[in-house]
Amino acid sequence: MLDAGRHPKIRILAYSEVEGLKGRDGNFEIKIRRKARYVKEDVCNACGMCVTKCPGRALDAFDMGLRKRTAIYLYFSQGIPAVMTIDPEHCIYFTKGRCRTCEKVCDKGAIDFEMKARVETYPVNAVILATGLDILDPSHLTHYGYGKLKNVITGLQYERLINATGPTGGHLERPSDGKLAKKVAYVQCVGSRDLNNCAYCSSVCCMYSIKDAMLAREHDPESDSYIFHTDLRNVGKWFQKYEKRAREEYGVNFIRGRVAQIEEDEECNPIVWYEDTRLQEVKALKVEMVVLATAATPAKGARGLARLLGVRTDPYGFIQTKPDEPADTSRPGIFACGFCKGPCDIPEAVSQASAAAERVAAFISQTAGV
Amino acid sequence: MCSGRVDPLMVAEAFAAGSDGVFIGACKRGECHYSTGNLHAEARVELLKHVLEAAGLSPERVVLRMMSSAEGNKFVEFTTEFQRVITELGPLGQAEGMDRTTLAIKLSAIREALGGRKLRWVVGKVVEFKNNGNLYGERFTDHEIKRLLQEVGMDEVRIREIIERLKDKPKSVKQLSEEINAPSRVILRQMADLRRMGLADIASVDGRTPIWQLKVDARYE
Amino acid sequence: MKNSKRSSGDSTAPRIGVFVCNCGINIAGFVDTKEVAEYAKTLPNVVFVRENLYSCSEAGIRDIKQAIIENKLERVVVAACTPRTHEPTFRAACEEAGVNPYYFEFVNIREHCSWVHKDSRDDATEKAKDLIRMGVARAAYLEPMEPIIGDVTKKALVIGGGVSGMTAALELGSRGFDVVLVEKDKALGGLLRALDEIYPWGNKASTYLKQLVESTKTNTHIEVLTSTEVTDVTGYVGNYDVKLSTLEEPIRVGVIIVATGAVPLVPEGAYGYDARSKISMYELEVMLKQGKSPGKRVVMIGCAGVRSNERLYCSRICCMTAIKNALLLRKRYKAQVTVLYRDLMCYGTRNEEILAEAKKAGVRFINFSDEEPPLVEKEAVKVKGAILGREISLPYDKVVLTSALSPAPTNESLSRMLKVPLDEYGFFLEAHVKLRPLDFATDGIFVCGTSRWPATITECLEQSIGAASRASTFLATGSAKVEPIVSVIDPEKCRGCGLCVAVCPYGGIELVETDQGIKARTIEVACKGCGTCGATCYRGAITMRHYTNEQLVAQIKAAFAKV
Amino acid sequence: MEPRAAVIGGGIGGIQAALDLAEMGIEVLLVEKQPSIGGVMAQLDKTFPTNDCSI
Repeated sequence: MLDAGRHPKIRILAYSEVEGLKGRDGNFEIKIRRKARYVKEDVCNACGMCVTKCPGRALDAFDMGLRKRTAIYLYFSQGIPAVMTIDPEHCIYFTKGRCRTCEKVCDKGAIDFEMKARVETYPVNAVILATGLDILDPSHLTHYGYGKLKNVITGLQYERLINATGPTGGHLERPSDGKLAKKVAYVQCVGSRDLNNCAYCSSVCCMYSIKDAMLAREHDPESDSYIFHTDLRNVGKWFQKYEKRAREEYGVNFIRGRVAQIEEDEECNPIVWYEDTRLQEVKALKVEMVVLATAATPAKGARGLARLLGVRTDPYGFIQTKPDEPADTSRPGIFACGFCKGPCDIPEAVSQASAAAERVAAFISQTAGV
Repeated sequence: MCSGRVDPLMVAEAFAAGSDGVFIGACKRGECHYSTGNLHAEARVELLKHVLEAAGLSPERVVLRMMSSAEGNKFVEFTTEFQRVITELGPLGQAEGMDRTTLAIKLSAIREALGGRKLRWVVGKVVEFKNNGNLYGERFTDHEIKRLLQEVGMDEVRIREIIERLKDKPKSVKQLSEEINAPSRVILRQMADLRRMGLADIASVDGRTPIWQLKVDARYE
Repeated sequence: MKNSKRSSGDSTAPRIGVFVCNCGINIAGFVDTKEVAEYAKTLPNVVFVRENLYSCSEAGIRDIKQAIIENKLERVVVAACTPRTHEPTFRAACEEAGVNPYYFEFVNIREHCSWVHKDSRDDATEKAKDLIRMGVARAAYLEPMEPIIGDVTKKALVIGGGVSGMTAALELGSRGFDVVLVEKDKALGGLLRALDEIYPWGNKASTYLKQLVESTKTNTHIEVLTSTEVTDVTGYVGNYDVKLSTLEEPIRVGVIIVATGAVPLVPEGAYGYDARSKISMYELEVMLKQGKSPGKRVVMIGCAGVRSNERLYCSRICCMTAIKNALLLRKRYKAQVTVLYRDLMCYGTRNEEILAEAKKAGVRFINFSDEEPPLVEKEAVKVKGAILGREISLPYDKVVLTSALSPAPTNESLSRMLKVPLDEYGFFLEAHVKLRPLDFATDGIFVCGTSRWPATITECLEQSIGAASRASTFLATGSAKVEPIVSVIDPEKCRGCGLCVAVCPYGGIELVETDQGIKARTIEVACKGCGTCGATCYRGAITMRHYTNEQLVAQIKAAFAKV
Repeated sequence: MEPRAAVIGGGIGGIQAALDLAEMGIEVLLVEKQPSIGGVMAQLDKTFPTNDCSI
């Protein structure tokens, strides 16, 4: 990430969205909407003075809504560019017409309330789509109780909880009462491999749930982890070894069976009802927190973007590529890599990214002079 | 800088400069940003521990802890623990019941030993021995490596200390054995080694006790 | 360790400037920066000290540059945050003010002081002083350096003529780079030559292969050498000299791509494998290609010889191969197919769809647990259905053992020649399993396809096109630029013992014949500056640039020398 | 004009693609809709199968 921020050939246009693409044969013009940050990117150095004084509050999207942030905020501490952004929907000045505290405390004069979004166009020879993923909001899968039972969270929320820079400083404090969760269930295939939601396999949940369970044990060796799964699809390099380590060194419990229903007791402890398919019995397990391995989907807006760029998507909304030309989309000059073209893990995404870059270079060398 | 860059001599230098303990942080096994540097560091710390012990200093004064850059909590835990151990031990030398002159001699012996050819060869080869085996393809277990480092470490420190102590004047085996606090048969064996290497000879005989001296141009690599 | 160079009072003593950053309140809120700055003035060689509100801001940088010029500073110490983010900025500032960028020393008083000692301003302040004293001590011994640039021969070697190797070669060839493609067999094609239909493309492997071989052979930039093996490799990124079994003279290439593939495991000893009525999936594939039917009743058993203690990996593609062939047997021969599995590895979108298709077509799937594997008897396979909870007997004409891809036996010798590692199973081990899947730690050598790990053909294509990209980053510019933080070996002191060569993880040191005998020499473009060699040499012959003994010892001594 | 490509999405995939292109001498516009690049990977604590940090 840092390398990209530093490279003289890379220009980062953050807080920006693509609005259109014209042209063909390697002569494109891309239209990019630069949203207004209300903070001058070249002046702000993210000292954080404004944050200490800002009265506005909003749920922090980076921390998956697990804590509140101020209306002027740093998206995340190591982000690039490392500059503040004002969220106009929660800024007191934008909503109520008075405040501008940040402007007063910023001794560098980085705040600019007059800033307007602007649309810029750039000539480009090729485009790579790498819009990544979002996770399915599991609220409508009511049997899991997400949104209703406080101690049922998603995998990505868990990542923030257990992260030292996250809202709890890396402690597994459960949302209902802040108590450290010692007994945690990890439920697989929430919305994935489910004909009514995402019929496909999200490919990464088995492994990240194992990782999550191991991290919980690392934080607290007294804790218990239960992974409810069907097929454990640990197909990548060293994944089987990892699973074995989880079983043998970390004592993670693996239970083969789909979870039917999650309820809670009066202390907000989730009770997981499941069918143990090995024993053909319906059972219940009381835990202190449940982590749902929710399906990963194409990023919000990816389908719209694909339409805008004129590239085909598959029925799930992933960018379509041919099996024998895996980096090429349906439109010449536009390439794709990573999760936007189908579920994949990090090394696959990285390999695909290099492949897309290669195809761009080949495309440019072939269309040069056209 | 990789933990593989940490020369055992630098650790010795730190002790000489007044440090009571040295903590080395390294990448986890298999995650070294420079491939295998951390394994070399690990072997060197193992050796350092034996060398400290051979000199009568607590081996707990040097540790290597492995962690990833994401494990700030571990770093805190490790360093706090180390600080506690060192505080409990007390100042270098003093805690081990040594006066300043003895400590200085011991530290010089350690420095010479760590910079010498033998220990550097052995510790340089340890990682290879562990992974690929020696010239004959025999792999060494952790236990065997530990024994090896212990033996050569102990030997080298003694030899270096004998040399240090013979520098000011010739001495008998008995004298050396008392000063170094090691059995006289061990010292005798090492004197024989020193003579074989052409580093020392008998200066005179006091009654029936030979008095040993260093050869003028002797240089032990 | 010698430790004498320039000290204060000396007429040649360097003029050091110290800048203490407040970082707004980030540092100044927890460290008494004024006191720290005052203290810095008392340190040896320090001729100038300034506090900055934000050193990294444009104003801060301007201020530093001006101070360097006005005070004729020769060394610059900035006490601020982490070098990871701002070291390049400050180095650039030094350079613009006429000071070599390696005369810059960064001291981190944010992470190391204000952040970790939030609760004690005094301690944080004292530690900041200690760290600055150490930084200043080291700065006096810093040396100027220039970046090292090596030439790259604009030619690639691709080892392995299977689908991955051909694709990588074609990709590079199509961009105008010369490629030598070597294949140890008589013909190109690798494993694909034995396959019937390619999953999930639905077309014949032979058709696809024919096209691919044709394009490879007709590409004017690609030289194909079949029945050829690599016998020796020397050199480093940009200039590898490679001996091939069919050429007299070694060839010189700039980069190397390893695409040697994998081999199908013969499931010897698993489930009564006999290559007749109990065959491997690979053997079924060959039968299907020849148009032979395995019979009406086929039982496939998953994970034969893998995912066991002996071979603790999942070969990724076998479940899907089984499902593809099960469907094919249903369609082509109306066979009754039962797939016995532990876990069905139908990851992603298409795989899950094909699994559904197979179920719809009447392929039977029965889960078994690894504690109770199926029993292959003379007439039937007996299995306890783990989900059904009862034992089933499945009469068969053929039992097909779904077995893994295993590493090619030639990997070991190749890994030695290229000085790149294998993992514990014998697959090639990339530089970083997640972030650098196609690179080796050694610059200029790349890996793709099943020599790295089992993969589908599409995945192999992604990797080989990707590896071509990685390789072309060197070929496109024709040069390899490296930081000058490399080791330097003094031939006077070196005795050519070779210990440094043995410990270097990058093949970055070579032994050369000189007038004074055999000596070690650093290959600068291959050196990554880890310093392991320097800490190993018993002759003190190796200097690790920018982290020299003098610099580090000065820093260590300063740590314990309170002024 | 120097060859130029746009990479849409500043997660791990976009960043790697941008770096490869830049190393080949192709100018890159890296477009990210969030206030800074990093993507989902930046949100992860550690990543399998080596459990090292993700940034």
